[in-house]
Amino acid sequence: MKVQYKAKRNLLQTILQVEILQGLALTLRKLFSRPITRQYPDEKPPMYAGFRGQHALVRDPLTNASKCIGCMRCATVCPSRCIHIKTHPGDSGQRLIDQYAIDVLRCVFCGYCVEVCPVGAITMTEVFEYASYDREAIYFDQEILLANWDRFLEQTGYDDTYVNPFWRPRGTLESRLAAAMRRDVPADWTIEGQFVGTKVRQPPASKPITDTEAAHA
Amino acid sequence: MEPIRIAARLQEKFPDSILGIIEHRGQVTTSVARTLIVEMIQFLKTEHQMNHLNCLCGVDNLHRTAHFVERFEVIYQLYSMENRTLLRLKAPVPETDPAIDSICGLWTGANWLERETYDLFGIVFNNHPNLKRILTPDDWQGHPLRKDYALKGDQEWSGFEQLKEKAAQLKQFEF
Amino acid sequence: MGEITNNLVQIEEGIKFIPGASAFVAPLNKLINWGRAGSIWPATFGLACCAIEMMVAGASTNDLDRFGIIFRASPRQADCLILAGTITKKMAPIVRRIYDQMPEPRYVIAMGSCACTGGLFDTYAVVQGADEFLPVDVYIPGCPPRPEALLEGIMKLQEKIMQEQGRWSQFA
Amino acid sequence: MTKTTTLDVQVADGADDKYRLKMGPQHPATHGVLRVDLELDGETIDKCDPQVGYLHRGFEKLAEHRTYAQNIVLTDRLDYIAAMANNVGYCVAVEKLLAIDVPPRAQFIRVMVCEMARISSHLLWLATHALDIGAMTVFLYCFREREVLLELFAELCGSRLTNTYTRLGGVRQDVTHSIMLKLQRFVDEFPDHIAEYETLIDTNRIWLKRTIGIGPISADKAVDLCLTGPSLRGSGVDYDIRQHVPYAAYDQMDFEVPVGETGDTYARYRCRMEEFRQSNNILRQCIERMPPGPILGKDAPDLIMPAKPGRKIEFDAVAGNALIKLIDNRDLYMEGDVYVATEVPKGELGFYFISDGMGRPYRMHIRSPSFLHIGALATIGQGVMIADLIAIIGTLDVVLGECDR
Amino acid sequence: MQILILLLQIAMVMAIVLLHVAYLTYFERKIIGHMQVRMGPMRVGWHGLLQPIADGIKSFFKEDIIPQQADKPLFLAAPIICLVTMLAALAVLPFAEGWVLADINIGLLFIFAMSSLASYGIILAGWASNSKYTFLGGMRSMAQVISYEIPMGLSLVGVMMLSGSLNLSEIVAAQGTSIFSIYLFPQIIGFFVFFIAMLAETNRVPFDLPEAETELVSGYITEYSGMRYAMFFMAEYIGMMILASIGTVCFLGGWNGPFVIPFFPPFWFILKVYGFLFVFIWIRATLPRYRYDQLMAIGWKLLIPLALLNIFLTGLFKALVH
Repeated sequence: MKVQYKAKRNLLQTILQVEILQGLALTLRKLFSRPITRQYPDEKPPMYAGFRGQHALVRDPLTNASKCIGCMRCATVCPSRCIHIKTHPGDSGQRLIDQYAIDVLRCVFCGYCVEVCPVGAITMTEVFEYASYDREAIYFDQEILLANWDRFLEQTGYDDTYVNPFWRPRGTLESRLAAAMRRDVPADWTIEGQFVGTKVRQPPASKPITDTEAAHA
Repeated sequence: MEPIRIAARLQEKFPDSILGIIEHRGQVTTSVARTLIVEMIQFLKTEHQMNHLNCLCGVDNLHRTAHFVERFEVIYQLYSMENRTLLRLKAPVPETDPAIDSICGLWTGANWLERETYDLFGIVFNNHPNLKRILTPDDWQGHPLRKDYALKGDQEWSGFEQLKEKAAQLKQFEF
Repeated sequence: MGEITNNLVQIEEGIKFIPGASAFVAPLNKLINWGRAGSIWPATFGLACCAIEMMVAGASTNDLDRFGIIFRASPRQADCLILAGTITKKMAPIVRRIYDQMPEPRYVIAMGSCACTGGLFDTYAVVQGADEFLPVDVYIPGCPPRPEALLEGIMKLQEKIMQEQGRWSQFA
Repeated sequence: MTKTTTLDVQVADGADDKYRLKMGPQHPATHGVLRVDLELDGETIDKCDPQVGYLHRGFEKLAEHRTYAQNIVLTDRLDYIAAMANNVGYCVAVEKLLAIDVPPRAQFIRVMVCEMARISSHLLWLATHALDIGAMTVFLYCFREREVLLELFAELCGSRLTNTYTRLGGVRQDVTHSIMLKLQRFVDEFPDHIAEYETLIDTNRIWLKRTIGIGPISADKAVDLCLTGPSLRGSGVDYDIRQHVPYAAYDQMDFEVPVGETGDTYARYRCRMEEFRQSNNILRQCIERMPPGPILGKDAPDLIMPAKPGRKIEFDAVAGNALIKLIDNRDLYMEGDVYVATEVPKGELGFYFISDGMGRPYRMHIRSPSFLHIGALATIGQGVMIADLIAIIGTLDVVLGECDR
Repeated sequence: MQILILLLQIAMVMAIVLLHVAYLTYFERKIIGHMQVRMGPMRVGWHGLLQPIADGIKSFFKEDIIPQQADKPLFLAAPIICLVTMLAALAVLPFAEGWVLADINIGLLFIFAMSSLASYGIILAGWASNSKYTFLGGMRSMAQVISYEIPMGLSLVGVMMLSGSLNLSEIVAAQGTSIFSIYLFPQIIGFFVFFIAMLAETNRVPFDLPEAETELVSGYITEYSGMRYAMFFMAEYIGMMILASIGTVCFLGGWNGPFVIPFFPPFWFILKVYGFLFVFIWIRATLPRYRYDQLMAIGWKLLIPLALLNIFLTGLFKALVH
């Protein structure tokens, strides 16, 4: 396919500067249109479930401590090698965590650690505002990571039933997966459901999909 | 024409220079001796319309256990836009004399690819118009993509050492 | 704008403005800090991925101009160096040179993992953290940080500027 | 083809009357950290010598020390403007090397995100190209639309720019209904926005004067310089990997490849503007024909890959009272080498892999379009003026992350 | 006593003009921002109203760098030359009937002389900084000013012929008694030439080559920092206002308006100047930039012939009427 050029302007158009006036008209029209600016500190950007922001260790509501079982999968998969875990064996064969630290300034926020965690112990929250004046403050150890989780629940209003859409450890038994991840592909994803047409069609009224639900699907 | 047939034609034309033809995953690799590389590519380019040079890169075989002849290899990836065929040439280059003829005369674009290979592997391209380092600084030590070069580098680049010294000196003037 | 007391408009804590007259009543220190915090001009200087998010921060959706931030091409007119991206060893002397060309007071924001620590690229060619050769004021984590995270970093920098004492460049 | 000796010129510091200007690496118009050493005669460029490497991060070396799955993260940072396209290109190559099947729904999603990445990359190109020529409003209008796409990426995979979206054998996350609806709205509105940009620049006499006849590259010359992508097609060579060697689901898509004639800056500009419309069409087809099914193949490898064949990765841990054993011992690595190229927005992105049977690539070479495009600058940039050089850099559409690797 | 009053007047004019400069930058950012569907300054003061003051304070207390290689006296003098000549040109502008500091007979020529002198400041800045970008910027500026001074002068010859005077107040007065009461319609070609030359003289888009950001970093001001940079900035904006004023005086009828505003005679004058400034900003938000040689070609090959044609037609008109 050869690209088409628009017709050359004729003499009258040249003298009257038609195309320049068209451009000027466009900018003038925009002058009176609504700015799309989001006034950041007052208006927060829309966040979606599964945004890869600040790290947190999920606080187990039963034990009030981390869910981490020290399997080292996150530390193994991390491409930038920023997760440092030290464990020692406990009485009944389990591993007890001595140190769980994330060097966040080295992290590349790929979310692999969230994805491979077999028990959903680590998550990446929707918090992204944690700039700091020094490097040490953004080196998260276990305490800070748990505190991040509390802060995240407080800020976003989730409760303990929060499920990160990227918790999907492979190789784990199906029965160990969180309930939200065991669902099949929803019925909306048939071919007919795909066809949205030339105009925007609203989601089917019978089964409205909320954002978080859709993201978990 | 099938790439394997093109490789066969190449073998007819240059019987002594072909070291082997391998097909893997539908892609044909022809190992060739480095002596006649320019003529061979010229032949492919003119006779078989292999007019697009996809890629030119080096390989260091130091840690490989099988399938290699010499320490280094230069890979030429040719493609014919008319016939939609892909052919790979592989020219082994010995460690003692890491040199091969430049194909800058065939593709002007090969110039930078060869400079890059020289920079990262230390393979010299004969008759290259301007063979000097391209990605690393001019006074860099070593060739980073060689297998015996550590990931973190063997030694600090002198320019960066100087910079750190300078930064330490200037620190006293800060508020 | 703050409350109006005795015909003075309080702009920030300690800075008062007489409406209708171009005069300020303020401790000079506060006033200068207020001016500096209100017009941070970063140098147009992008290194890698984060530079794209920096451009987004300057574009319509987030609009750095709201904070009085406009990018200056020449480091001589810039107040702030946003290190947006990976600093390689080949680039490091140039980054330092740009920093040296900037007039005091000058600030450095390290944006993103690569500028802060080298991030993913723990290799022969990458500087492991801009603070090896530059004094960094604010670290912004993220790879790359959201544009809003950059804005938050800049607001952190503004807070820092507001607390400064006697950094008066040519009089110091 | 004659041998060109002028491509790289030793600029000697002699006592002649040449005016030497080192443009960059910190320069508003060099799109990052490109440096161009110029030798000027007035404002006309006598010799143009681009210098790269200021963003050389050691990708290829690093890739040899990470597993195939971990290297997906690296590809985001190659061409960070269209990270999705790089992810797809990388995964297509590795899947060919390791013989992994991809389910059809994942193929369609890949095409979809590729085209979204293409639009967002071209938008950034148009923005910076227009800014280089001085039209600053186009810059902000382009970013307005780009923002929509980036937010869609954020909803899809949790990150705006460095997506890490594809997986070996599929993609990470299924598209949701809300994403589809938003994309549909974008696809419906986008032609109006293209018309908006064209109102501002397409027929503007200043724009025409600055682009028509500037930096012309003939078809032969373009092939000789190893240009690819829209920069090549602007010269009239019909070479698009999406049609030559279809990957993902491109063979099921109905689209045309815009090809220019004159090979000047304006032709390249028109080609990309036309690609906006074609990509928009492909997106529309994706929305309408997206098949159901799984998004990750049955034999897709885990993210944690064993470093050696036959070696088991065992993680055992006790959670509560149950013992979890996590084992991945499938043997999928074999020796051999492949070269697979994909059409990213900038041109032909090729990955050349040599596998020696380990979980890590023995050698990964990245054939990046920008590297060759900048290399071509030395030839194209001769005899033009400084302002033209900037227009040419803009229209070759280079990104330094990909060039220097 | 008279001198004191005059000094007071001068101080007043300068204060008003400098305030205008400050807020012109603000409105430029605001208007361009809204044209680009964003907001412009919002957070320094209410809707960013204190933004120019913050910028000013910051620039004033910024370190003043003089490059080691620079020619120090010239480097220091250049911004002062620019600013002083621009301020001097203010003296002859009639804001309203009798509202003029120095009502001299050759007002128009004086303004031309001053704006040409200002370009010396730019050239010196480019040369004295001893940097390659500033040098190129200075050269571009020199060529541009020479090329555009001529069509601009020629375009105003028509106005002089019609009004028969070089005194700006008299030009306005003569316009008031002419057929359309403004010279825009009889001098439409002259106005076109003047307008383009005006954009070029003030280094505005699409002729902002001397400081083309994407080509020459910041052009001739690349090496200036802090207050000296602000001086150039002020000079540029005062230049814009002066040329807008000349346009108003020579083509749009100065302070004359459809009806008389009591107590504030310069109302119409100021309104028209604001209109001009808005168009400046509007064009900046819309158009790309010309190339250096194309700019020269327009100046010499298009504008000068057009201006000469205008003079010829005006002369013909005059000869026919009398």
